[in-house]
Amino acid sequence: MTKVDILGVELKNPVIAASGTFGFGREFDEYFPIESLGGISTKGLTLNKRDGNKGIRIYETASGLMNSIGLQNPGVKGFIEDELPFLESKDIVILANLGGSTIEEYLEGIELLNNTSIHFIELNISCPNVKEGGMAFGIKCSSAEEIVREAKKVAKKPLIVKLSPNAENIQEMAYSCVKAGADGLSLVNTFNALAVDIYRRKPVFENITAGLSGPCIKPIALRMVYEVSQVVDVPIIGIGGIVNWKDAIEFIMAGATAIQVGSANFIKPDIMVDIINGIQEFMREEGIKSLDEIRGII
Amino acid sequence: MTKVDILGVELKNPVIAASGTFGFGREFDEYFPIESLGGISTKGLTLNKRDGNKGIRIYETASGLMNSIGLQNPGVKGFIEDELPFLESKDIVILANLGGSTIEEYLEGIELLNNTSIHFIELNISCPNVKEGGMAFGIKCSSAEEIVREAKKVAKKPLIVKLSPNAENIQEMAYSCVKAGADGLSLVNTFNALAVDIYRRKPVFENITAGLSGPCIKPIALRMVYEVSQVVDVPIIGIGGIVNWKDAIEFIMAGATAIQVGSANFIKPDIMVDIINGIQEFMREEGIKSLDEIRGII
Amino acid sequence: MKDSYRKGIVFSNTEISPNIYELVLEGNFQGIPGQFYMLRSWEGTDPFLPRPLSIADIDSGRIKFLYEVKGKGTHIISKLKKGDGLSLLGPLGNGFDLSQAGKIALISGGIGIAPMLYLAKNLSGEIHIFSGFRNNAYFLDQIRPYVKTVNIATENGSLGHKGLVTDLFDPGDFDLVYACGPMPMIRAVVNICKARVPVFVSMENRMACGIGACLGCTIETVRGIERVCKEGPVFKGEEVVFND
Amino acid sequence: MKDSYRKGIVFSNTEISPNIYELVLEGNFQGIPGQFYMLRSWEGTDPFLPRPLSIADIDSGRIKFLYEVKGKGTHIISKLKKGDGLSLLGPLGNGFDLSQAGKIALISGGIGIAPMLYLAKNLSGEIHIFSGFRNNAYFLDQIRPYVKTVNIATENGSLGHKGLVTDLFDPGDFDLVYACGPMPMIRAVVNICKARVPVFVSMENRMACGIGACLGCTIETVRGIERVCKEGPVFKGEEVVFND
Ligand SMILES: Cc1cc2nc3c(=O)[nH]c(=O)nc-3n(C[C@H](O)[C@H](O)[C@H](O)COP(=O)(O)OP(=O)(O)OC[C@H]3O[C@@H](n4cnc5c(N)ncnc54)[C@H](O)[C@@H]3O)c2cc1C
Ligand SMILES: Cc1cc2nc3c(=O)[nH]c(=O)nc-3n(C[C@H](O)[C@H](O)[C@H](O)COP(=O)(O)OP(=O)(O)OC[C@H]3O[C@@H](n4cnc5c(N)ncnc54)[C@H](O)[C@@H]3O)c2cc1C
Ligand SMILES: Cc1cc2nc3c(=O)[nH]c(=O)nc-3n(C[C@H](O)[C@H](O)[C@H](O)COP(=O)(O)O)c2cc1C
Ligand SMILES: Cc1cc2nc3c(=O)[nH]c(=O)nc-3n(C[C@H](O)[C@H](O)[C@H](O)COP(=O)(O)O)c2cc1C
Ligand code: FES
Ligand code: FES
Repeated sequence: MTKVDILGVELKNPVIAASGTFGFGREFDEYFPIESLGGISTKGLTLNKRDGNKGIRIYETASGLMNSIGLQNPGVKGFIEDELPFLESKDIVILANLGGSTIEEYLEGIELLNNTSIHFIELNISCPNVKEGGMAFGIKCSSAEEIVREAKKVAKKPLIVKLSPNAENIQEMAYSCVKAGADGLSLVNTFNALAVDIYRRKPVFENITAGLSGPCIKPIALRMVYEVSQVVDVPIIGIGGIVNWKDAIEFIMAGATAIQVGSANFIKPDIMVDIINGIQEFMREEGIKSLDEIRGII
Repeated sequence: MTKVDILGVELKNPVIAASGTFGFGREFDEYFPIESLGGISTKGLTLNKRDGNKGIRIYETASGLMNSIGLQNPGVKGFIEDELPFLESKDIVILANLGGSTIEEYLEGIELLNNTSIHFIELNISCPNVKEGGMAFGIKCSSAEEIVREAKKVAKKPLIVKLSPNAENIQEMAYSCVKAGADGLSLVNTFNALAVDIYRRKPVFENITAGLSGPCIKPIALRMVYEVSQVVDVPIIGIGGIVNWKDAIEFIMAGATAIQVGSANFIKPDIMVDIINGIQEFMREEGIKSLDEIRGII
Repeated sequence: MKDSYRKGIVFSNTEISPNIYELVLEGNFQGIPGQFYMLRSWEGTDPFLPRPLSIADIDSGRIKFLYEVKGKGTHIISKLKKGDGLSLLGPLGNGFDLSQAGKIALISGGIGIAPMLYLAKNLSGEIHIFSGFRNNAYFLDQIRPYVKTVNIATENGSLGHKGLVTDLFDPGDFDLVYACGPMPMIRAVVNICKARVPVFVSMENRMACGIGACLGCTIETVRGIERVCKEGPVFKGEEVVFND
Repeated sequence: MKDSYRKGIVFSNTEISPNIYELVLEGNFQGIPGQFYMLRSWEGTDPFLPRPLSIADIDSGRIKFLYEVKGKGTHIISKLKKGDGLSLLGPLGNGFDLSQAGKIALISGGIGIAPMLYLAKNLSGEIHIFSGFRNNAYFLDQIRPYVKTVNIATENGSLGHKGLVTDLFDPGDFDLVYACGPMPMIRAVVNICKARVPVFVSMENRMACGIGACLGCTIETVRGIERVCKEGPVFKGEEVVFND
């Protein structure tokens, strides 16, 4: 009943673990069988291993969270060797979230991932926590278009482009990415944000700004998903502040095919199970046979 | 000690009531002497009286609030006749917040306000809740520039332009407005946002989207104030999610000369008094003689 | 100067019917029937806004509220225990006109019964109450001493008349009607009474400030746009413009 | 499968020293000294994240935490009353190595004393505790039965040695050292013990998930970046890389 199809890949349900909030699934598999999820987006990968940022990495805000992890990850090869086998041992749809600082780095990463069992590449052009690139690609349409066009040329996996809410114009950005070859879109990544340590008289984070996520951003993220759904026809994965099944249904009614849950995983490791159950219950009560009936209905 | 100077006007302290959250001060003056404030920004005025929007006007979100009041107001003339005398009877700095749908409407409003005792015109080019204009001016630099340039030509009061966080690029927007003649800037207005009524399968608001405010937006608003302070030299009034004195100090350290408190007035009518006292206490503890010492210090 | 939020201490907080709670606070609180308070009993900013509740009764040193658990705010309030503190702003709004006499009907739907005890206690005249509920009736035992008749309707017929409370009363029998309840009921009552008997209705709307500043709680009246929290919550029935 | 958040019921929540509380919960909780739980006792999403607290003691059907009120989260927890419920995830992290024996020093700074009772109870060997406080000492009465000597330092000299706890102990006297407290103290202890006696330290960092997924709580170690919540919170002193 909750099944959804994204570009020919069937997900058991529309609930996907968001990149960077779920590791590679191992830790959570101790709390619930991660096979019950619709899918998992891996921690953001880069071609080479990264240690991530120094200083404070996590800071709480009103109904939200700022993070400056800085793409700490084992690198694409490390992922393929050490983490992918675990995920392959599970019946679960895998989105490999891929970041980078240069186009070449992205393309090399894609080539490596092409030959694996992952289902989608989620192209992260929106990470605000890496100085040398990442989000820069996600602000202006022209640079996004370029990287997506190149990525599409080499990708043998369906290409989902993850948009930044910091994009100058989210509709134009979505349109540009699709024009350049994106098979699907996911949005939003974190909002660029600031916190000040008033006693040290300095920004809390070494990079000055960091990425804001959590329920605080939901109303804005939902608006963006709705706006994007008005201008593109590719599948959209809605992300941003989802903490319960009602939030998930809002995103689907605003036009999302599936949704990702990020920060909420930190307040309850099995919260996505609750969300899946809630969606099911809602569908039963409302007599909805397939989520297609309510997608984009508003 | 807490005194600040904005364009030659002295404010007792940097705490100003934000437009639309404080009426014209009457209701709050029953709870505390509004003369203790640094200033008050009036409910958004338009040339002619407006009844505002129909349907639901207020909707709560996680650590925030969406509103679609739609600039209900007595019109500039109504304000001058019925509300201004009350404010004039108080020793308080007045910002007349002015919205509009067409340039002509703005200009006529300014002409009427020129001959009054108000201290500043706060040009609202950022109200997301009026279909026929308002925010449209605040998204693209070119249209903002045009209206500010025209406004500056007729204004005999210092002109503070209130920026929208929905602007495509907040730094370019700020720069454009100052280039066009803005004497000061205030930011941010509300974020365009969406909420869905999943049982009615419709947006909660008749206008589909509405404006998000409150602590949820603070980290983003603070980042924008900081970014703007990097590119302009005019005084900046920081707005967005301030609920306590620490928030206020963060904005000042990020570069704001003064701050406005909006939605927080709804959780405690005299919350601005607490904020003023907190700022004073902090200055005493830290040995700060004037806020100039810490403005933009980060 | 009016008081800003001040503290009340929970004396009791009892579930008197499924999902319906009676909250009694200690403290010296004022107010007339139909007025309301804004309540807040949580730290942090989620929920963000305080919650409006009508005065259900005031006695020396005690105030009572009657509330239904609907969402986050009332859920949190329902967890309060004796001795816990919470913050209150009020009394707010205009309240019912208590100067009227004669034969008076009080009409309530569901939790709209909340202000009726305090109202009945403070009216002179002959009072009859007509209360509709989904299935369980509540609070009527406390009201009974102050009224001549108690008339109940339930949607499922489990108690009293099966059907709507508006089926039960004939406006011709009364000099005055006071009503509080869900909007469809209010509208029906106003329609039935139209041109036959004066009716006062307590209106509801989402509120942010509760003191007249945000313009969030407005309704349309024959005089124009008015604020439920300031010009209301009690309006003359014929003054309210019901849009659908 | 491990348990996700489960419920604990407050048995007592007592301020044992200014701003220092002892929270006892009923329920069957597991864990070894040095491990911690994530706690959440509020509705809504502000505060957003649960708060990590070390196990202060576990007894049949009871778990104890000792905490200092720092900000929003601990403030809310401090208001809990007997009978209130809260949610807990744990036990988390690695805990102290209990297999060691000999002459052992436990060193704590401020609220870093929290895990020391449970640790002292579960160690064999001859145990001496060295505890530094700003001005008021606490929790030591409970620890006294399990240790040979109690050594106190306070910053203002109001109790015991006036100065730092590190002034008090000579690493040459011990076979093993366990330390928990603020970062400057941890660093000082590690420096003093370097190459003389093995030291285990309990590290602290801001946490989001508590289970190793978010990479928010990492520190630098000689092996590379490691997670305080997963590879820690207890690390060998010589393995931690102290920056600046
Ligand atoms: C002047 C006034 C007096 C009131 N007196 C009482 C009373 O005595 N007893 C009582 O039980 N209730 C009373 N109410 C209603 C009460 O304020 C709401 O039920 C409560 O605020 C809901 O809060 P919540 O957090 O539990 O629900 P939320 O999570 O905020 O919402 C739950 C549901 O209620 C709806 N809702 C929320 N607020 C309102 C509102 N103000 N009006 C209509 N629908 C709303 C939402 O759409 C949602 O469907 C009164 C309201 C007003 C304006
Ligand atoms: C593994 C572990 C075990 C702990 N055990 C205990 C314990 O047994 N007893 C105890 O009292 N405390 C313990 N702490 C610290 C405790 O978790 C924090 O004091 C608490 O989370 C602060 O929450 P708050 O909401 O009260 O403060 P906040 O409002 O979140 O912050 C108040 C102040 O504390 C700082 N702060 C917040 N969180 C941390 C953190 N994790 N590390 C360092 N500084 C922080 C903030 O910068 C701020 O200045 C432990 C921490 C960890 C990581
Ligand atoms: C701690 C943390 C780490 C994150 N790391 C990544 C990442 O590596 N790649 C990425 O595309 N998004 C990353 N994100 C963004 C999330 O995937 C998600 O887009 C964002 O948090 C908004 O969703 P939420 O509000 O549900 O958390 C991270 C978010 C958090 C909180
Ligand atoms: C109910 C409401 C009405 C508002 N009306 C106006 C308005 O008329 N003109 C304007 O410039 N801003 C208006 N605002 C925006 C506020 O002035 C402020 O910019 C915004 O709410 C962010 O600040 P806050 O987070 O402190 O509320 C309104 C905000 C709210 C919540
Ligand atoms: S609630 Fe703000 S005007 Fe009524
Ligand atoms: S708190 Fe998330 S990895 Fe340690």
